[in-house]
Amino acid sequence: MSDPKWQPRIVAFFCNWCTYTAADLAGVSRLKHASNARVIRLMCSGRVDPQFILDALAKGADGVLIGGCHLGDCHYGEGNYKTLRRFQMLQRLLRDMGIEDQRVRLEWISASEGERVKTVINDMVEQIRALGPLNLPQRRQDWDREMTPLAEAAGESESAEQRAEPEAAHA
Amino acid sequence: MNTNHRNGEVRIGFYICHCGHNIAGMVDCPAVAHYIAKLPGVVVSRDYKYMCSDPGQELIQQDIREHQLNRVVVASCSPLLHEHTFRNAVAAGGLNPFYFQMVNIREHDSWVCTDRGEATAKAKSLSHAAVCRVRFHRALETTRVPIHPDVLVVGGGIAGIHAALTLGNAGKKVYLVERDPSIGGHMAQFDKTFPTLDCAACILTPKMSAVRAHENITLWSYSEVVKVSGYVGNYTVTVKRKPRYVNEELCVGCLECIQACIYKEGKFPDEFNVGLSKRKPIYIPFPQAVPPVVVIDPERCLQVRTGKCKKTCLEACADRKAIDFTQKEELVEIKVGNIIVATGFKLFDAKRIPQYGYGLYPNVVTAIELERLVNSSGPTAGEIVLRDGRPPKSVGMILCVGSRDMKTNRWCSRTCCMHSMKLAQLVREHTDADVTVFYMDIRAPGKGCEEFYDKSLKEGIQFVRGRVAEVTDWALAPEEEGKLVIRVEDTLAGFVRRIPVDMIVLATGMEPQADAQEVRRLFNMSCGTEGWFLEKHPKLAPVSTFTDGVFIAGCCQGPKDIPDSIAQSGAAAAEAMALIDKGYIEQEPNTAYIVEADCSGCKSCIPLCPYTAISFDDAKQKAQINEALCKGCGTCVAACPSASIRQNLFEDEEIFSEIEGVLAYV
Amino acid sequence: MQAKKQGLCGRRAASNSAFPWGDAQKMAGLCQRKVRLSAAHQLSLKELRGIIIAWFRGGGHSQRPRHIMMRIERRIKYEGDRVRGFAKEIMSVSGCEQLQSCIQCGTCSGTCPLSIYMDFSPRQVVALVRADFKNEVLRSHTVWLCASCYACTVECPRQIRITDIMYALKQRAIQEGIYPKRFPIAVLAKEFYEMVRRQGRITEMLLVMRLFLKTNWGAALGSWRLGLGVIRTGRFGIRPEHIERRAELAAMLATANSGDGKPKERV
Amino acid sequence: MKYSYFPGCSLKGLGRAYEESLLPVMQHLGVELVELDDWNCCGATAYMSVDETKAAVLAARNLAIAEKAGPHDLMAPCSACYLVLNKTKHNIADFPEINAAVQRALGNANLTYSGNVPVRHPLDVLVHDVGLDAIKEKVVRPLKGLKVAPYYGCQTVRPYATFDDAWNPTTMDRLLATVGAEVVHFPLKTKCCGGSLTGTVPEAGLRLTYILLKEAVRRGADVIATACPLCQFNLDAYQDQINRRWGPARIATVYFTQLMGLAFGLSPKQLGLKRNFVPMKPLPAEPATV
Repeated sequence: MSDPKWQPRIVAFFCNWCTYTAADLAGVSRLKHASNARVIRLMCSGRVDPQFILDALAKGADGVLIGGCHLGDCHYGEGNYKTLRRFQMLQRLLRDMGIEDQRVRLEWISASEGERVKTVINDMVEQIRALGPLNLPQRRQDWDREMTPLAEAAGESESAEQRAEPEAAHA
Repeated sequence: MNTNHRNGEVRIGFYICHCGHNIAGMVDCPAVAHYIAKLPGVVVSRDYKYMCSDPGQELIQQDIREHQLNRVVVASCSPLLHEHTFRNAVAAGGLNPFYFQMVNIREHDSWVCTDRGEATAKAKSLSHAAVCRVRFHRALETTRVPIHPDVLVVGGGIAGIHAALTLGNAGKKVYLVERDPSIGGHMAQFDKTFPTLDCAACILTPKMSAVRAHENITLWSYSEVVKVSGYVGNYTVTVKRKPRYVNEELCVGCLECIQACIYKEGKFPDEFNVGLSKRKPIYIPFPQAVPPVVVIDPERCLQVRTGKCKKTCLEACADRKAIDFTQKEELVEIKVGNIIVATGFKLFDAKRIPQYGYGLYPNVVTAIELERLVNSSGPTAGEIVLRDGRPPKSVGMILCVGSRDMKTNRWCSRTCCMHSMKLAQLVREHTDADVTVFYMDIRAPGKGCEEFYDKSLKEGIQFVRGRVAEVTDWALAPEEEGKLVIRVEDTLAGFVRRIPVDMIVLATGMEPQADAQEVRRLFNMSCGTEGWFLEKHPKLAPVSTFTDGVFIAGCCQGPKDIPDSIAQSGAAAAEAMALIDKGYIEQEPNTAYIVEADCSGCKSCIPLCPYTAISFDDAKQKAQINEALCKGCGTCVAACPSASIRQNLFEDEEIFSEIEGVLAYV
Repeated sequence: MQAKKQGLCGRRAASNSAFPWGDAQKMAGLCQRKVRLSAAHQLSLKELRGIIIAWFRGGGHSQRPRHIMMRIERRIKYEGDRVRGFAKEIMSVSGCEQLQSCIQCGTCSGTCPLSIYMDFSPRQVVALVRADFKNEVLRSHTVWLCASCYACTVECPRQIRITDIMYALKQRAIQEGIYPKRFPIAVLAKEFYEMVRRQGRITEMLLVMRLFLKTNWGAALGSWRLGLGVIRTGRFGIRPEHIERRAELAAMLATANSGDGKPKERV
Repeated sequence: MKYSYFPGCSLKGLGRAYEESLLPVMQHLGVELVELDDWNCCGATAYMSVDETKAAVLAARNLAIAEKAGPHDLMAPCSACYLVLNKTKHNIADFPEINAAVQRALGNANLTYSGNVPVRHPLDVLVHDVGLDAIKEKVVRPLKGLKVAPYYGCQTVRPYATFDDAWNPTTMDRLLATVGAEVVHFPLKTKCCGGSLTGTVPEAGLRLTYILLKEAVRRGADVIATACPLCQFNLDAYQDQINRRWGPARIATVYFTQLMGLAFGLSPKQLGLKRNFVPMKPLPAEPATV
């Protein structure tokens, strides 16, 4: 289906207090796992702007993982509830765009759950491997290529109409 | 301060740390340095054995000077470990410390990867991201917040007592809050302590009295913390003071009211004697209780429950008027700068392992029950007897009951081996019973503990290595008639044995308190998967939590013995004092701020802030952020529809460039 | 003790290392000549004589010689005695993964109702498997005494499925053909297997009869009373039970055979 | 209430009294049992000793047939069958390689199995689905004064059963108490009876049976109630041999369903009680009817 050398590329946004620490713990405990996730540290999962996720996908990520404290355990009280709300809305949007649910994942991982970091990342890598590359940048180019002549044609007919209009008005 | 802004040009220095073999063993560090060197803006790119060492830090400083660097990126361990170190190094080099970015290629990369190629690729990608990000960094200043000098200690066991005394002796004001009517905790129930066999009461009660007498310690027993708000240096705590129906100031502990109670005999299980004796509705937890004040059990007292009692206790108290049935629950609010949580543990319920017959066979007891039996002020005045009053001729002690067992608790409770050996010696001292200890592994690593094990062996205590399979009362051999029979594989001898005994003692393990989760939420701490409170770092910050200004001590952090609990509570007190004596804390400048020109005044950010740091300026029709209140979570930043809220250290362009960076390397 | 184990438990000692105390040379010769009573009961002539004498003296069922022969045996194990990869092989069987986390506490042996008859206790079997002592484990009769009561599996504090490990070992012993040929438990398993494979169902009385035929005529005769009882209580069903769609079952089992790539048809 | 019914080989053979009592009792309670079409042997313990994949396939055929039969739970009264069917269900769910082998084999016979057949024990069904109150209503002849030792055996409650505790199960206790019997405290209720070892290694197997019998007698029981055909056979048929070896320990062993049937007023003959080696004594204070 795809290049055998292809590896899923996952951008992960981890909150400083729980999931980032859990990922550190996974390291300290030498819990080997797939190397595909690239972690970006934020203070709270509440800082995850949906734009970050869309941007990551647009720039070539095959999946995005968001990690925060368990509900009720947020270092800042309830930042993760806000994340959850945004996430659910975003997922609807992504579904409409034809992006599979498994590609964007929200996980609650507390500071002590190093093991869970390992299983979640491994699991996600496998799922995305099964889905294949998302390849949005390439697809966008394809869309652009399809769209450009259409747009041009539309533009031409529009200008033709515009040209025609005054005459009609006069008529 | 030199900002090295030559015409606004960004000059980045990149350093990758080998961390000895830790990183270099899995990541090709020179290759990463080579790759980063070619990125735009990178002036120096080096790999070095130990970046955190003095020469490593000097290398950065030297390069800042020589190459006029104005940005620094270090790829090494977790920023939670060394971000501070390198920021200081950058500052010492004459640059604002926030022109620095750290890349975690040890915990997140070399330690979790199995393939050198993949690990190197990941290091390149993460470093690339940092190099992209750092060019957007700006000079920032930290702010200082003053610290309230008072401390709250939660839990009046030996750990809490010691922490309170340490702080009090250093002249700090301490509130010690204990849920039970008396402080003392589990240690007060013990008879002797291992491995020295000194009397627990003799060493504990002086400390308890000292707490009561201490001018700097406010002791609130029979009270609970119900609400905590604020942050390090400035916590506001609400304490619920339960009515004990006895005025603590007026009661002198004469106990005449107990004599006078209309219940002529004790009727209700005595908590202190773990139900082995009975108490009245008005009682004193134990003779040395602190405060030495009686308490009325509201669920048992006729007057409190029905209001229809002759109130003989009131008569006995007479003029002192210490008994007060009108007492109501009280909420008190206090301000403290630091909190030490020392809420302790609970014992495993032996009924959860029905094979051992606890609750079914009367002569199966727990270690704490035996502890009360052997204590001279206990229910049998120090006589070790079976339920029918006979002295036991043989005693079996089963270790690891509710410890090292995946079906119940998987951890080792650490103290049961020593505790059981201590009890075994006490049984030998008090009776002429044969004692057999059934163990999986004897763990006696503490000071003097191995010697204690040796002493137990020499005193003729039998040790059988094997986890007991079951305790039954059915006999297969004549000598088993009327006895409890232990079936166990003697793993060292290599066969299954049936051993009849009169009494069985279960060394029940330690568990997190039943309400550990609520307490954890109250103080904004984390729990490990087992439910023990989680320390910030298992080695380097063993009494700190992820919430600054909240410290943990004693068994609430994990099972430990008395010396370890005391050591920890001393450490927690010292950590609190370090903050108090510094007088202020430096806040990470990761606060949010508003670009007023862009703010549309939609107010969507205002309800999002958990610290009410955002307000609305009606005159300007713009939102405002009080940076002193902002804790930097960034939730409002993500929510602002006009992107007018921004966050220091986590600016949108910084994160977008980081995303671009991690995806740049294929 | 040692002699009893040697004789009655059927664990073969390296014969050149077995010496009786006393007339060493002569006895060494005798010990080499084993009399095969059954695979489970390998006795030296001397032991056999002891049993016969004991029997006539009124020893009854005990089957033990009166005097205890003290034989010494080389107990050391060399690295060459291990079969590398055996532990890994067993751990790869579904349900046996937990084997590694055994802490040798002995709960399995303590709960096992049959451990009192075993040459190696279940705990020791786990230790032997983990250390790759394949020959010792498969020759042990512990696995054949397991009655699948699952007490060990339920009680194990490390949640090791010991019963499943026993099954895995039984399978391997049968595959390798090192189970005692006339040991009735293994034979029962095989006969049961065959009957189900052919008929789809078990007819208990036929199974029992086949078992006796293959193992022990004497036992069949000794159980006449039991047999009569079964007939008397109307539980005797000699009509062979079978399912209707035997071909369907055969096809299914054949698939299971070829599918997983493991050699299975050595039974 | 309707259930698929998997009798198993024993209930057609040595344990036929179990079926003979189970069916009328269930009918009496309005529980409909539909025998599984062309069921095959579950494989028992022996099959797993030879080949685990085939053992799984063998049992899975029954599960697949049950799934085809409709959305009813599958009742397996024999505890070996109950265990093996449950174990197979778990193994198929837990281990992809077993699932793959099973699906391939089932496919060969145009069968499918998606994992949706709950396997239930009659004790579970009676206590949790039918309910003790409904059972109590049907009792016409309470077993007053009859002391029963409830004996569950190994495989009814271990290791997959979720309907009762593995160490101290109580469903049968409660059931028997509901029909008026006096349940004696029997701590050996889940100890092994020796299983097939009574036949293959009698000195080991029979001793276990003996301990059970002796302890039941010692605790004053009139009768042992079982839920497993093999347990019943071991406890019942070998008493001669046991008594010769270790001394007297004579007590009748019956199926719990037989006791329920008696309480419902069904005749001993109808319930297969005549099939016992050691006959059950007439109910106390019961005029010798029937």
